[in-house]
Amino acid sequence: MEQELPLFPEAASHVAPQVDALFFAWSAISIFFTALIAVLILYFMVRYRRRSVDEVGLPERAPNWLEVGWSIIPLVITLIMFAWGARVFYNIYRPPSNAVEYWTVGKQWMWKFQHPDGHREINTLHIPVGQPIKLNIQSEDVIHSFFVPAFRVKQDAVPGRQTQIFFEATKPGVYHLFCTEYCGGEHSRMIGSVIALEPEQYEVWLAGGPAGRSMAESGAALFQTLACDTCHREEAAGGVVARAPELEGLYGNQVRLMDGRTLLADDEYIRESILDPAKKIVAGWQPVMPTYQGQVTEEQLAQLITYIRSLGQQAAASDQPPTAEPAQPEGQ
Amino acid sequence: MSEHSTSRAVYFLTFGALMVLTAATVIVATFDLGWANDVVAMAIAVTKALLVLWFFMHLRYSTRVTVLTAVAGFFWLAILIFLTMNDYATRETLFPFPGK
Amino acid sequence: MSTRSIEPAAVALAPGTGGGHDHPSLQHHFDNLEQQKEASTLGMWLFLVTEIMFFGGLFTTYVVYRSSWPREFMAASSTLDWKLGAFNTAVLILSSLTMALAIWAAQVNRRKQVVFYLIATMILGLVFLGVKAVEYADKFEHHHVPGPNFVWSEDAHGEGGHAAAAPTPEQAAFAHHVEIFFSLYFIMTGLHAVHMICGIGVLAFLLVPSWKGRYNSAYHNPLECTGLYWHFVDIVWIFLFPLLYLLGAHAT
Amino acid sequence: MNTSNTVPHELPPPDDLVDQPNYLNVAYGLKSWLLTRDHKRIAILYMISVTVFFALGSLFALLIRLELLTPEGDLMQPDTYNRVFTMHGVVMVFFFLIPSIPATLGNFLVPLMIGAKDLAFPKLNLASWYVYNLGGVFTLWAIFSGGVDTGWTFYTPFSTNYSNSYVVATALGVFINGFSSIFTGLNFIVTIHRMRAPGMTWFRLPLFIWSHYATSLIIVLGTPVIAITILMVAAERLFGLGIFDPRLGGDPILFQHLFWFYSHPAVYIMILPAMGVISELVAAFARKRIFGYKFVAFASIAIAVLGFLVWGHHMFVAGQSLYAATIFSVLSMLVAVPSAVKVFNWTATLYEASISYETPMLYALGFIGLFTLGGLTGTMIATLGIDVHVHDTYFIVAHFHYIMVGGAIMGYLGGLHYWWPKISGRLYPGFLSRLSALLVFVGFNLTFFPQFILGYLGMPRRYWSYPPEYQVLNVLSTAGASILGIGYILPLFYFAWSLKYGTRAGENPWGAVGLEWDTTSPPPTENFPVIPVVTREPYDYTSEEVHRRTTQQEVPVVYQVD
Repeated sequence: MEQELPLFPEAASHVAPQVDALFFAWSAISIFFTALIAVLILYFMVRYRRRSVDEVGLPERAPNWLEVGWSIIPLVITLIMFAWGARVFYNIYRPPSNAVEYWTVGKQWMWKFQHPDGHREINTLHIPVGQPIKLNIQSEDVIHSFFVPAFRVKQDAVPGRQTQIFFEATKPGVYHLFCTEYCGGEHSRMIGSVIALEPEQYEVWLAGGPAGRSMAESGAALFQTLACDTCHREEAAGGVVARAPELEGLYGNQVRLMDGRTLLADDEYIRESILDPAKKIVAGWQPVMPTYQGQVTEEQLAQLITYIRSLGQQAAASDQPPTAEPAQPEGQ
Repeated sequence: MSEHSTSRAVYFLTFGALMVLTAATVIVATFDLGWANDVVAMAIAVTKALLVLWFFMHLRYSTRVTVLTAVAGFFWLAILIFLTMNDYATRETLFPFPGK
Repeated sequence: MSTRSIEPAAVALAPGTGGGHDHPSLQHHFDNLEQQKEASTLGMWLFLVTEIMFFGGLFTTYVVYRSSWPREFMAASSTLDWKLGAFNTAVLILSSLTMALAIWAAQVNRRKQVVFYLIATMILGLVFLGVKAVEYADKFEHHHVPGPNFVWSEDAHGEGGHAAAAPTPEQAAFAHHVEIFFSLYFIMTGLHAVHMICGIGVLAFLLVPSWKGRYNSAYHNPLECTGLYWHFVDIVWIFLFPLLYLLGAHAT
Repeated sequence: MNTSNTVPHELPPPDDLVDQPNYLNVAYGLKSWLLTRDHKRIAILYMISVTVFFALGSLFALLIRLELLTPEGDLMQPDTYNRVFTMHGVVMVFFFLIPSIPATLGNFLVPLMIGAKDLAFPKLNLASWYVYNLGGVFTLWAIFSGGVDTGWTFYTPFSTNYSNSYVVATALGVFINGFSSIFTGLNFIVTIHRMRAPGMTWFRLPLFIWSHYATSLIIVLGTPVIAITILMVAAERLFGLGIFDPRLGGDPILFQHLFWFYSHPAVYIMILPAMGVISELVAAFARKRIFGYKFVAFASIAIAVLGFLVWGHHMFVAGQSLYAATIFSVLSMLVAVPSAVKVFNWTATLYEASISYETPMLYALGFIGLFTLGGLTGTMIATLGIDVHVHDTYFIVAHFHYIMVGGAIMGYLGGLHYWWPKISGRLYPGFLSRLSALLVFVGFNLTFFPQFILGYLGMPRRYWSYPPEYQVLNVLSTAGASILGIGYILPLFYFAWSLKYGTRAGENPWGAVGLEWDTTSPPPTENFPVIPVVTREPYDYTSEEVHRRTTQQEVPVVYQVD
């Protein structure tokens, strides 16, 4: 639901209302004191404006209690707010015993998730509402940061260590997931979404996704969730340099490999490129594709192959010249 | 710094003390006292540093501001080390934060 | 000393300061030599505070990593030759003595002795650097220099040796932590050596004016400040020696 | 805005005012400027260098704001954007905000205000300018050969292992620039301790001197730590060492500890001089002694000392232990108190004062308002519960721009407008300067207040593209940035114009109290014909002698109403 101009984020986790309350209290204090200073200044400016060239201000008369007063009061206020903030902080970082463990690994420009039952996802995380979740966070390369604004939680993924965050979704919905620690080239595209589902829907989703869709459609959905499209996509999308060959019109055509051999792009070639991409690299491309071995079930593999085969026929149908020759990527 | 100068004897005495302390720290290091080794080594090193500061570097005759500057330097180093170690020492102990 | 084109017409010294003839080394913006001496001493001490914090960053790194991996640091330190370290410490302390005597000699107006002690300090500094060169050569030979060709095998223990069987993950981690010790060793002692070289350079710079007798009981600021710097470099080594060399002494 | 109610009357500039020997006309030619040891000339050299870097940094800022007009970045590639915001950070933080007030106004005024002929180490002062430019050359070379894309914070392991941009060159530039900061700080401390005029006790020092003393303490104690940290990053990149490399067991969080140990006190290096300027402006244009002088003076020292204990609030979510985060949060609350004391005292000074509305006063009043909001949001961010949500979002960007742009730059411009007659001997046009002050105030708020909202909405920092629902607030912010840009360009013109056509400013155009107003403007090379002996309290507007000076003195036309 794209609001035209949202001014406040949704509160969709157990800790969100507490953080919001703390934030409103502090905002109120800030606005009060800023307004107090502004009003005082404006009043003094008018009341004590200089009336003649040689007028000077009267010497100060106020006793010291005023000075002590506005040292103690700010100190008391800040310490109270500190205590309140610390309590909210510990609510965020101390998971209850019944929390279910999920894992995530931040890798340069994608999040890889794993559910307690081994189910894997990339860039999207499906979670049941009302279930406390302890997310163990790791990083494969640089420092990333797992941030879901709607849950008001954030935790850096530090390479070489495992850090942890705890949250419990309270409202079903699709919420933004951001990486908030600068991590290089496509830091701003290392985003995704956390999808909170009612517990029953979550079970259905876990069971293999919604039934009744054609193999190609399921393949297309899988193509998205596995983030294949982050690399395999047309050149023009957002001007980002393509990192992998286009799949439109691939199926059924000749493909020239790095080692000079050319072969037919058939089911077997696609299956192998998914499970063990490094074996056959298309000429002119870098071997950056991660393996999906163990991430896709046999059935999902079949769905993906039918989807890519459908891409091939569409291209032939709209007699787009099959681009067997991969575009030469500029030096990265 | 007032115009009088330290007599040579004081310098030689300080030199002697420093050599003795160096020998002492080496000898103590050959015994395995566990964590006490570090404490003793640092105690000796600090003593030697104070000797150098007080006699060789003429803090003995320096103005109050100069002495304060020297003390402030080492104190700020202590702030850096203490507060950084405050993080590392409590990574896993006090609050079971997800350490290793 | 800056001779400026326009001498201000009426330079009335602030009342109460020693007027009369100005000492040739008195700079125009100071009232008297005493003020100039205190200013330069305080300035030097402030520079030493920046040096304390500069080395402080390295000592903090050392403390943090040593508290994380005491065993690895002890094993790595045992490959250092603490006898050479002790000898170097003695050399530096002796150079501190000669430096202090150089200033003493200036205060009692014995310019020949000032030059003698300055040269002695420089020679001791060069001896120290020579010993460091020997130690570094040994590290290169044993492949203990951190970087791509760093080799550390648990059993070889100091001989460096050839590539043993593929190290277990624990041994690999152990070797990595040892490599970090050597990174710290090289940066700390390297930085200290660079400060020694600068110190020797400044001492050399002082030789000619000292020979000309410019530094006497009334004016010896440059000597005093160089002395402060030299003693500081000595203090840094006083802390480096036990922290780097004496960790593994009882292990051998 | 009613113009000042002083009676403007045209006065032909007395002839002797024209060719009186002062530090500007004592010698001409490049050599007399490039080899000068006069703290006033070095201040002007710094003013030129600092303005050049400010222009460069502002150019990067404009590029960032243009890029963020659209959710899907259309102006540049993501990699270019990463380099643009990094260079904006590096140039603004290290080459403008840290040196701006101390190196220009501080260099010019510290000797003048304490009655000294020059700083303690004039040659070191000139070396400071050369070292600053050398550091600048390294950074400019890095910028023009491709720039660095690590963010101005150089976080490892990205900066050491994964970035293939000019990290070592920029690091070297910042390392060298650090020494120019150390030289200035060291010079100030020794000068303030050793070279005060007779009678100038510590509590007769103007608050400008107190704040520069506190700033210099931070510079001397903090800068070396970032020097060694950056050296370690450079060593790791050049020699393959592994101090912060997680693959070797190194801890990237240790880099953050060492980096922020300096970089948080660095933000106090940037704001304390501006506070000093504001104390001078409020006292001068309210013609009244600053309320609670001693409290404001010691507040500067308190900020300097406490500023070193709080750096951990930058790392609440970085993987630091909960216990350490709690300790740092409490200490961060303590450091907010001296700033609150200062704001209350400035406001109390206006009570029963005689306030006039020249341009410097507008900047001062703007500063107090914006700094209050900046300081309070800072304390909000130091609260553990809120920081988890807003860390590394635009809320943080808005907070530190309120302090840096709303505070430090307003202070710098206010100070520049206040002492310009003393520096150049000329007055600038009143209406145009007030207009630019207003534009800066309005443009600033329009640029950075929407970012508070964006921040709490969750828009992360350093994003090349963002979800479409954040676009409206970003467009508002960019609009504000263009107004702010105009507000900053105007002074450049009328200051240059005033050098030739501005009416001559007498010794004391504002009728202010202070040693710098007792000498001619522009002052002679040795500052005072006779070393002054101080007998009065600072800002003592009520004494008979001062009354005579502020009234009988022929106040030349303060403003041409053009």
